[in-house]
Amino acid sequence: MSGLRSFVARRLLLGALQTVAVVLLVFALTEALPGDAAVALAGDQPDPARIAAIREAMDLDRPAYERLAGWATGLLHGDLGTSLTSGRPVAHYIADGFGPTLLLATLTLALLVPIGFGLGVLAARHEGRLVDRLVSSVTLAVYAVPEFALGVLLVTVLAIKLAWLPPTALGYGTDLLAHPAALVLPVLVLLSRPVCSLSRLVRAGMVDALASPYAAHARRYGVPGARVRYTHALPNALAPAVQQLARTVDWLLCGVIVVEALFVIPGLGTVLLNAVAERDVPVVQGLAVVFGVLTVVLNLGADLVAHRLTPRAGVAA
Amino acid sequence: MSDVTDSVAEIRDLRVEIDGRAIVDGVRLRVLPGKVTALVGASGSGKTTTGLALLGEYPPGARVTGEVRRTAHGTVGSDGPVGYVPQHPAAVLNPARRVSALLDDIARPQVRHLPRAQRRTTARALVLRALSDAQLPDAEALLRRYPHQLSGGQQQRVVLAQALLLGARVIVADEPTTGQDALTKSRVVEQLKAVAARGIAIVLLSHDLDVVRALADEVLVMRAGRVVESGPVERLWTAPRHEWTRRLLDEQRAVPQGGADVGSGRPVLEVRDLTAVHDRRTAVLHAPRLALHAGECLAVVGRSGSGKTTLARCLAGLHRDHDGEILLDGAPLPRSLRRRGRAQLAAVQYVFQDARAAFDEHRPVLHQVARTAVRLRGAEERAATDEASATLHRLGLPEALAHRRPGELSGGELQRAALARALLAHPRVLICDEVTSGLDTVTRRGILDVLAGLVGEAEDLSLVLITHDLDTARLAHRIAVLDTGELVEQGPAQRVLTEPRHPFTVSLMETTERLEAGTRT
Amino acid sequence: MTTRRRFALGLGVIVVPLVLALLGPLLTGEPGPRATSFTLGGGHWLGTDFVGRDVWQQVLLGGRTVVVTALAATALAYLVAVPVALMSALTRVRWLEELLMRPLDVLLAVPSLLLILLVASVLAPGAVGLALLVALVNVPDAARIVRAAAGEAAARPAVEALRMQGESRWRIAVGYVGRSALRTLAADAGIRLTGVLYLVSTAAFLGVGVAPDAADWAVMVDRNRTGLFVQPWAVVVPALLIVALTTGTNLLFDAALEKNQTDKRGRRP
Amino acid sequence: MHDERFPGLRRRGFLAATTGAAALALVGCGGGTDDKAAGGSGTPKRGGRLRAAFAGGGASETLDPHLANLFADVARAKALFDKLADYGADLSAEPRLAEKWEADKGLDRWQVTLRQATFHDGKPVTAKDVLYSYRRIADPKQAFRAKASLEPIDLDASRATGERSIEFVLKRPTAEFPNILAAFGAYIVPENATEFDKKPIGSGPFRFVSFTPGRSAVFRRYDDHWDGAPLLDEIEFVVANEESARVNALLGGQVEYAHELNPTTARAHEGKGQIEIVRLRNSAMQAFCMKTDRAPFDDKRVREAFFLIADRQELVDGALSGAGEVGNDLFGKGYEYYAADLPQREQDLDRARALLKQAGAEKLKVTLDTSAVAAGFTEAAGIFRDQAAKAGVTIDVKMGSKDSYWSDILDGGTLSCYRSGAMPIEAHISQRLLTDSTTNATKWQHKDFDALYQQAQATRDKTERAAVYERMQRRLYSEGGFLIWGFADWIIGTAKTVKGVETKAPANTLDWARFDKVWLA
Repeated sequence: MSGLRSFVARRLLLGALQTVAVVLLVFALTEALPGDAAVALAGDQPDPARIAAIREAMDLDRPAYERLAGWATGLLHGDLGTSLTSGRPVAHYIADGFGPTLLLATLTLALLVPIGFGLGVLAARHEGRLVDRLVSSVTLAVYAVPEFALGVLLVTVLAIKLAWLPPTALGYGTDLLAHPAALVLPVLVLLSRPVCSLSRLVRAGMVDALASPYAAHARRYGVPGARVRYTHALPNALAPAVQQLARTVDWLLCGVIVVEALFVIPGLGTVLLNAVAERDVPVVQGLAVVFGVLTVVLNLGADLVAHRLTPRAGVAA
Repeated sequence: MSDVTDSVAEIRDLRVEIDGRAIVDGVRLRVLPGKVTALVGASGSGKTTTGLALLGEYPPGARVTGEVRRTAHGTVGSDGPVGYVPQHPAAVLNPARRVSALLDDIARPQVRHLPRAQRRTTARALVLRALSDAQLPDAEALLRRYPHQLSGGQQQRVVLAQALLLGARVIVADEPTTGQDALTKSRVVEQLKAVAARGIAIVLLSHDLDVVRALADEVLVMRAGRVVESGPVERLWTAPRHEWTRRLLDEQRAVPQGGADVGSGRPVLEVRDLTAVHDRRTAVLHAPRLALHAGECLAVVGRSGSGKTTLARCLAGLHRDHDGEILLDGAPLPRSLRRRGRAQLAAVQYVFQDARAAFDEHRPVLHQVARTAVRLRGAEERAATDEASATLHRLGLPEALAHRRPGELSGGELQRAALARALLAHPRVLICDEVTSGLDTVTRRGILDVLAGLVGEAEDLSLVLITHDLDTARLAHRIAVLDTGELVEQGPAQRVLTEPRHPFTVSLMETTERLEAGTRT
Repeated sequence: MTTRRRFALGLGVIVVPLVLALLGPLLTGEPGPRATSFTLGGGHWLGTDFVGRDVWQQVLLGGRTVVVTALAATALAYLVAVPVALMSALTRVRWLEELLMRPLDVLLAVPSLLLILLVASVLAPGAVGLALLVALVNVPDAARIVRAAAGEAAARPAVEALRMQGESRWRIAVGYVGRSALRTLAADAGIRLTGVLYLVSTAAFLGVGVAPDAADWAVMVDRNRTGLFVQPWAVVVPALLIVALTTGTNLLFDAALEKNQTDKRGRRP
Repeated sequence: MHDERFPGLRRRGFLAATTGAAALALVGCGGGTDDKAAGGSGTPKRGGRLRAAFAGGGASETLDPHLANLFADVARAKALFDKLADYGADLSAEPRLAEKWEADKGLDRWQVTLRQATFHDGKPVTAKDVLYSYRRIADPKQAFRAKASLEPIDLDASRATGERSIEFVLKRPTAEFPNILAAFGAYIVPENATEFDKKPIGSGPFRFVSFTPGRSAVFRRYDDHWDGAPLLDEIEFVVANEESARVNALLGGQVEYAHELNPTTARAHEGKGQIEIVRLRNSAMQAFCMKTDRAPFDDKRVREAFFLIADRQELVDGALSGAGEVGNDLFGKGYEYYAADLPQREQDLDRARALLKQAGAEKLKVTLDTSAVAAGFTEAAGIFRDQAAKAGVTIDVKMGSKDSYWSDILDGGTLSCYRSGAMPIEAHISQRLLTDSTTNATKWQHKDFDALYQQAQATRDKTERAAVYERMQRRLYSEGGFLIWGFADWIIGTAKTVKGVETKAPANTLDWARFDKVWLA
């Protein structure tokens, strides 16, 4: 177990370094962007004197490294800084955006896992037969459809033509849970691609696992089929699926901008999009930290689960 | 009691066909409780197919005719459970689940009639009893482990425990001793005997005749899907009727003896104060001094995990993490293969245990063999191919096979090709790491003959044989014995084999002899 | 049999978009005069697009960039990922392996959303920029997958045997390890190409990619979607072509891999 | 890989207008189709809550009226606050909080009298509040948008002459002083107000209830508003940056008013009975901007050739999807002082080629800067590229970053896409076409032209002033830097129950996005 603990410690250290690298990279990229917050704020009235005044008000006339250093010092004290554009704390931005994002991610995940695994196992069980072909083809086709196209299609049919569901979550911004119907379409769109990739992965793993000697052995000794599938074969098909799941969660938390825009859900993706457009560097940086940490933690979690599932594979940092 | 009720399983006129080719044909077999029935034969003789037929399992796409009958607790008609201990027990243990997982599932139906509250504890008790019947101590802790945390022997016993828990009246054991050293083998034999003593019928599939002799009551000799001879083990050994049986037994007995002691003069290869470590920490091998003379054959003997493979890999430059020196003609060899020059590479060659894994599956064997001459001796492509072809032929691999890819060759054929590949370097020292383990008797004999020939014919070729098998060690001029990483004894083969000094060598010798003698208690 | 049928199906699905993409530009003449945007009729049998051009002509012209960009991006991603993966799989030098793989981990930890947003704003938009960006996003993942496959091959005794034979690193890396990873690579390439096509086709959202009014299926889908209710063909036709292209690609790869597998299974005695 | 893409960033509606921001829809211009959405049917009814969807600014949004930057900001500011004047239907300044204004002889001192109005907390609106608001805007340490508009006022010399009367002292004669009072963002806030997001207090028709930046703002009717209480009980502004989301929300009954729709959306739903489409004519001038101070556009023959290259109808049909009118290279079609009798310019490629030849610019190559910053930009660039090709001019379309586009094209490049919201012609000239204009994107710097402007500002008589404006416009028509090819409609969608939406007010005028006269049937 101490091996595992040192592995986790090493990975966390590495994750911290990764996050720092991400922040530096993001800072460099935002500096490389054409225009700054002042120019973005000036918009279609780029009066040079006004831009200069805004720049001074935002402290943008200080050199880049000084601003970065100042921001980093704040971060060490747990202060993510304040927005250039509004002067509000970055932490508020993130906290506000995180709620809807988390809600969507949770709901999607809650449906993704049973559907993805269920379809995968179903297809693997009927490998080569009609059900398998059907599941495989449909998931393949859906996988190829861009989200926005699917979103537009679903809204047009289910919300506008049939009026079964509200087309957007407009105006529910703060209280999405109170309007569950508004969440159906976004979650459907979010589910579409992950379900396909997950079920394909699970199918592949299950096909191998079901054909393995240990599955045959369990069957030989009279263990019922469902039990063989779910308790003996599935754990072996799980490791790649868990990695995929981690990446899906990462994506769900760090950027589902199409869905947010299409259904007017004010999550983190929207915050990021606006911050980049406004060149609101502290907000972008704050999000980079949050996203970086999330990614590191999720990957670590996935690796630990995978390690637990495939104990043979040595722990590799 | 009549014969019919007596047998717990029976096969009649079994014929299994794949794509019109019969892989088992007309096999009859009766399995009696408490008796060990052995199916003997080379690989591909149909042993495993027959054994699996008892389990009601056939290869995919097979056409099956004939009858397979299993009896549950003496009642005719209903099929009784049959246990299976495969050659590689690890393969049937689920790598992602704890040992307890399948055992619990097997026990579950047996406690179904009980009230819910008692089921769990009763099932656990059944599992524990099965484990102790399979001679697995400390069962509670064991149940929480994953298969990869168990030793090979423990894995085998866990699989056996599964069969016992199932209440199997017949257990099919497929090559349970292949690739094991003498001590392990004898333990497996004891174990199976104990199982048989419980009144369970055992069907032993093996090409290891020592083990068959030690265990079996009845023996069926198979060849190309047919049973060529059957009968009680004693009769078969003393008076084999079929020519094939005789050949099998002869291969087993005739062990070529190495030539006279040639170890004199300056050693070709010398090891000084070698300490090898794994993971930069754990020392796994310590060899203060070991020398190999020109034309000499040295056998390094030890059980699995004794460090003999590490020693070989150090010599070959495949294991870098070691201290001490390895001298070739008095000059130190670089530790890493990368640092060794062409001449040094050519001088020390290594043949791998798993020949299939050591070949590139995408290219023809001949081409791969020839590369050695091209790379290490700068030979022309053309000349190299000719030489490779000749060498392969000399080692008994026909031209036609040489042009195929590794996937289309058998294990024995590939091992010959691997030897040829190493020989094309014109090495001074050839290290053979367990090259015969995992091969059936006939094939193994062939390889050993090739090795014996090498020792004889090439004056300046020295051989290092890494083996757990004293049979193979008999080929050598000198024997070094390794136990848990320590070099415990070395000396002329004759002397070590006849009057071993170290207690470990003694016990190794004794078990081997006991197995060979087929002593039965 | 079913494999062959799937092959045929894949071929059938992919052939329409592929032929249109590759031969389309040869089949069309000079652009005619513009009509009002999003109208049907008037000699435009698929109607007009968002700036009043003939949709059919745009469809004929618009495949090449999508296909070429997607292929180039996939190739580019592997061009970087494969050498890095092979080197790190074969090197015994720990720090070199770290040096090769860690930067990719960092890239992996940058949320791709952020990366795309920022790089899209920094890079001049254009097919080259798009291919580069899409390749960049794909490199870490591709490298990891190839690394895993190559690592497995590199751990086999065959590599040591090749070393014993004095083979050059190059030959071991490419001739053996690379070759062994090929199957995984092919399987990955099928999925990746779908992903890349998807990325390329949705990159129009970002304003990266080809010029905003370029004849390009992906751009067409995005730019014409405002007219979905008035003139659906301008969206539906290119969208279907893209879906057909990706689905067909995957069916083909699936079938090819399956064939490969059965071949192998059949050969083993 | 998961994919994260987002619908283009063409979501934020910057007020296309620069400072002034209101435009008069030309009375009588625009088809009769507009009228049916107007408040005609039925008697106004009180009550109800209207939800209006706008593109917004995300979490950085604020209710500080002086920071208003986006259409959504202005709509909210307009509901909570009042200006002294605002642009009426004829684009002249219409009194709001100011009851009347009067200039002295020299046109550089103006007396303004406030009407009796109260803030939401019941305090009266006084001269002090006005001076505080204007001084806050003009604060040199801040960068409020309206600062440039208020520049002519000498705020240090201006003073309150009574509770509700102010004397404004100007730095120079300004005949169009009321335009300043109507300037974009020149809202009156209570004296010493600095914090607007918690509980802002204004004198507008609605009072604050709640505000979540980037999501929604809820305001309630202010019964004591000087212009009469609104008919609605409550108004909620919600933010949806994607046009399709606004349309869908409207169709799905989630909002009753959707601001800024695409022409194609309008065409899809116009007359279908599900929703009402309101087109605000002449709202956004569409142009190409030529830099007159550098090659090739420093030659007025080249500029004229470009005027003649443009097929304006094709641009309107293609880039605006037909939702607009062709332009005649002059700003402010239909506004006060517009030179309407100049002949409509048509495409004339032969003459254009001849002019280019004269100018020695035959195989001309120009880079056209564009960006997805405004609807129709990239489309217009592509269409114009094709048109220019017919006259032998090669145009290379260059996509720029949308976030810094306006700043990039102010001084850089030679040819760019340009647009402007409605504003008085005088404001257009003073901000863009004078030597010291802050956003002179065509680099139109001519002393004689500046002098004409000064003359107009010093002319008290309206007819005489109009004559001066016409002279200026003639000059611009023949050799100016703006190729103004069209005026886009501003499109709004409403639910069928929404009545009283003004259909003739171009975007940025008083009656645009004005909800105090709107009611729900």
